[in-house]
Amino acid sequence: MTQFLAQLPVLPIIIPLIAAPLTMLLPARALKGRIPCLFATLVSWIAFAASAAILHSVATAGPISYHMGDFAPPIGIEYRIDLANALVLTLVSGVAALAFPFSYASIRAEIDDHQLSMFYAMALIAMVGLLGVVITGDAFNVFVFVEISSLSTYALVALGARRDRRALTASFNYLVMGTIGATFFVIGLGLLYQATGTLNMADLKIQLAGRDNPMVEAGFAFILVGMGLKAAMFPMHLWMPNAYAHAPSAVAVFLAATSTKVAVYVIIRFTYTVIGADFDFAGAAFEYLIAPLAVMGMFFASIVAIFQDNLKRMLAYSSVGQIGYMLLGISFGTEQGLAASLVHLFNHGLMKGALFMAAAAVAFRVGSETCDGFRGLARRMPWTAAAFIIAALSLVGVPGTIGFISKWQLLSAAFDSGRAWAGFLIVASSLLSVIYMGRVVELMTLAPAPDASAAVREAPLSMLVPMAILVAANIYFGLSTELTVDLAERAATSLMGAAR
Amino acid sequence: MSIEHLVLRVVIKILFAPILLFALYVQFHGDYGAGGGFQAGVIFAVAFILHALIMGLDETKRVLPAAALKAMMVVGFLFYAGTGAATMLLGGNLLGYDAIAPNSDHNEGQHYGILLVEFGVGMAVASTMLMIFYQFAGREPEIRDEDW
Amino acid sequence: MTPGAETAAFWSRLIDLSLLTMLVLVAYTMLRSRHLFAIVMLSGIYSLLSAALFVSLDAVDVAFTEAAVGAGVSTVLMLGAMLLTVRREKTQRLGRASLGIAVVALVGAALIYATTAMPAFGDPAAPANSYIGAVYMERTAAEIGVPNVVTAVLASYRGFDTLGETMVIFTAGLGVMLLLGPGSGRGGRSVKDRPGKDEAP
Amino acid sequence: MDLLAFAIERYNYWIFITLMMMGLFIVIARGNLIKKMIGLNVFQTSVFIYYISIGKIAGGTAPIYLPEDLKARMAHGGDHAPLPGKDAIGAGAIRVDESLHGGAGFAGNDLQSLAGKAAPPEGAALHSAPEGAANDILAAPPLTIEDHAGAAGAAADLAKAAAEIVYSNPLPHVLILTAIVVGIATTAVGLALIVRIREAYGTIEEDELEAADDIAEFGYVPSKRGLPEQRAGA
Repeated sequence: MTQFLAQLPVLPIIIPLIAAPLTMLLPARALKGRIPCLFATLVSWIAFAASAAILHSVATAGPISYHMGDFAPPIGIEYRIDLANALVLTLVSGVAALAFPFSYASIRAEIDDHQLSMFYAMALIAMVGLLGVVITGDAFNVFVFVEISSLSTYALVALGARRDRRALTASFNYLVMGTIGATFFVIGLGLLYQATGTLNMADLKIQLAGRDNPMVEAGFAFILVGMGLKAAMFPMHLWMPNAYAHAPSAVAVFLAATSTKVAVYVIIRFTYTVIGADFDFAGAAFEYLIAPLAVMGMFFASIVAIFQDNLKRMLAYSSVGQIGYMLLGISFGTEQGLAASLVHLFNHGLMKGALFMAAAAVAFRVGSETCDGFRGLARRMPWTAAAFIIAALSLVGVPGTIGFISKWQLLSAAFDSGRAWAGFLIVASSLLSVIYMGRVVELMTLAPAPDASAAVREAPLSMLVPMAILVAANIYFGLSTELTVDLAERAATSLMGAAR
Repeated sequence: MSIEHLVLRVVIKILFAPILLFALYVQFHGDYGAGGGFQAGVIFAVAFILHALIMGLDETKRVLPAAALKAMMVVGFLFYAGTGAATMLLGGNLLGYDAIAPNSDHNEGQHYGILLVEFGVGMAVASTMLMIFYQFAGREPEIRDEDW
Repeated sequence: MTPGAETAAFWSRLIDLSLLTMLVLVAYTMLRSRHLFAIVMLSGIYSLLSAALFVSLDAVDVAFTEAAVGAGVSTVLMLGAMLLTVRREKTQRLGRASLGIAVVALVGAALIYATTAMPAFGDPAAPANSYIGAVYMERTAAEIGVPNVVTAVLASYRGFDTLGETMVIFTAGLGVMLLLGPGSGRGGRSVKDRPGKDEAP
Repeated sequence: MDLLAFAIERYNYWIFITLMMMGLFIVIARGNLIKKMIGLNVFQTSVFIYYISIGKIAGGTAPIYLPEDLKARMAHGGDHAPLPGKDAIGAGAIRVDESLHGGAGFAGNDLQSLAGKAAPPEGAALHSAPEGAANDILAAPPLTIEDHAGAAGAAADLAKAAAEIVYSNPLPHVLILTAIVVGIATTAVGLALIVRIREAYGTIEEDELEAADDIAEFGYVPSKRGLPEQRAGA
């Protein structure tokens, strides 16, 4: 048992990593394709249990270091888990644990039966890639797992081609932008490696101390741009709306809730654990470059979202805006701002997951992804409509939901750091989200249902239950902030402490 | 059958075995010189790709069916990951090969570990590369004349 | 440095320089040409040239891999894809070139700025060469016991990266199977968001 | 001629930057999807050249031990205690004390002395001492191979053997082997996508693809984004 616990940090990675290839060999068409789905669900639950155990262990007893191959860092690869990792780890595996059972109904409708086991193998790989990025303490290992998650994501997005060929071009654009981003990241790592001779993040920090030179500055810039591309940071977001809109619905649920958040996490990790606060250029980059771009993203993307007809694309544009909130919070350069960003990162994953799940359920039953499909939904699919409305309220930031918590955190961080302007901008752009969300909610509740309404049934239980759990999380964490806010504050303190 | 094809067929028949032998050499000589599992896997795949280019894909698929390749991809990867898991079960950390032979003076654990892992890489790479080639070659072209 | 070593160093720099020059020429030709077959062949040559450069830079394992992958597998795949698609590139709309020039100028400037602080080429005291890399060189004999240090680092010290790398190649195989294999269907369905003028609703 | 020396030391950095930029330009400015993939390849390959350049040591040889050198090193390495930085088997998860500076908890800093050479002037300038707790670790008497190798004479032999042969840095090579694999994996998936795009749209030119998607979305091609033929006709 002690042996088992000692190996805990690596379990959420190695178990899905071994399970994913095995999934490929499972029979795809027996039992209506249930076997690969059930297997993948089970694996994701194990990964979630391990992640939750790690979070508990880190929260109660402090950060963990795990040495791959029994070589101590910086010689070997290290898993270094503190609260920030553990929180994102739990988010990713938690969303996956809900997305896998959720996917069963819609994926069977959207892809060919022959492909089911390959699909679930690929989805597990995507999950493992994201988890691996979050958990590692080695800079180059980040790149390897970023590529695992990216490659699997390209293929998963392209599977939407059975419904709409635009999934192919969306996937290809994503591939080109993603590869450029990853290569920028590698260039940045190369510059940092050349300046220090090491790849371990904590060791990079030690080696870089007091060594401000053009190599380090350029290296940080390349890492920021590379991960900014992956995070769909404002001017580099063009790949994302189409990729999410045309991907199979269940894939969009998982990606929207996790993928960009992980990239934001990597930005936080490199900013604080690797570069640290003792470099003026890092602070200046956030103050004069990232913050303005974040604000522009908040407004531009929200305005574009208002005019979208495709619901998934509207939600994707909304995500671009929400990424802006997170980056804005980081750019404050205060513990409070960082904590607010981490809280919003976690909360936004939960609300976007719920919204995309509702959209997927509507696409599954009504067969439409445009706003028209939502007409009169409150009468046709009441549970789904209720889930969507609660998640939408959360996105807008109504008290009692997680959206309120994270916006409140961001606002107080803005005012406390003397950036009243940022506070007003956050409120103003929230009003924009009222417009685009309100439009859909109005269609759902007030508009009459189209004639064919008799044929539409409520979504199946396999969809409703995961959706309900996510919505419940939206409310639970909105009322009880112990887990998210307290942990995020402690995570921010330790990140900032390590940076100083 | 035209005479050029005959020449090519004879050449590939003569070359096929030496290429595979070379792949094996690269596979197991990686500790000593340049090369290793990845390079060996690629060479192994190239031998079969040449075979397919000259003898036709169907012929190659008779020798090495796609279903077998699929299994090889999985087994190759699991060789690697399984070695890592085995070291965990033997009391080491993930991929801590010393746990394979804990009392060895001459790093036997490391030797076995590297051998197993490189074999896994070779198998996974060879089968994956070949599988990718099968998929491209098996797709029927629908090319229009004006595109030439 | 002895005179002999100095001459050797001079020749090695000369070989590097000529290989790099050829690489630039090949890349420029690829940029200009519209004949896809020629470009694919040139990209094979590009890989071979960089493999030669890697040998000159003492990276024999990398050279071997680059030659096998870049000039071999990659070229075969490119040709395969070309056979399934088109042979010539068409002219594209204007304006994209200016975006390209702007991005490239910005990125290039950032990199050139970074080079001002870089240690000299081949400097054994550079941080990169005197820290972890040197540690691997120092310890492999005792700790791993294989002559090829690259193999030792690849499979043991950083074995987990290589596990990830194997997963990457596996993912690519699986991805291609999903895209082109059984059940993938041909192309994809074209769906209209709104009925267009040019076709029936 | 300091400037000339400066330039000569960096020429290959500048050349591969040129290569990198050419690759990136092809990706951004060219509309044919296959050409984009080739541009990506050129871009990535140039980054490989950069990494390998980092690891080059003047007068060095490939990082494969020469037989006699290996014999000399193995003779002293057979029965030693674990080297610093080598864990006992199965150390498992280890708690990190955060009161120590960031990553100062591990033995990393012992390693600088292990690299087997006194810091030369340029190196010293770059390795300006870190502040705070890390500094104390650097100041502590470093662990060296001698502590573990047993006999002092053996260590001298080892140092001598190491001094005679200069090997290049193996770490960038390993990183680039991984990156090459990632590159071919991306190429394979990208090309598979291109094949599917061609089947679905009948073209792999970005302009025509965008036009087709615009028609699907808006029912017409926005005038600003017209195809070359259409612009020529207008």
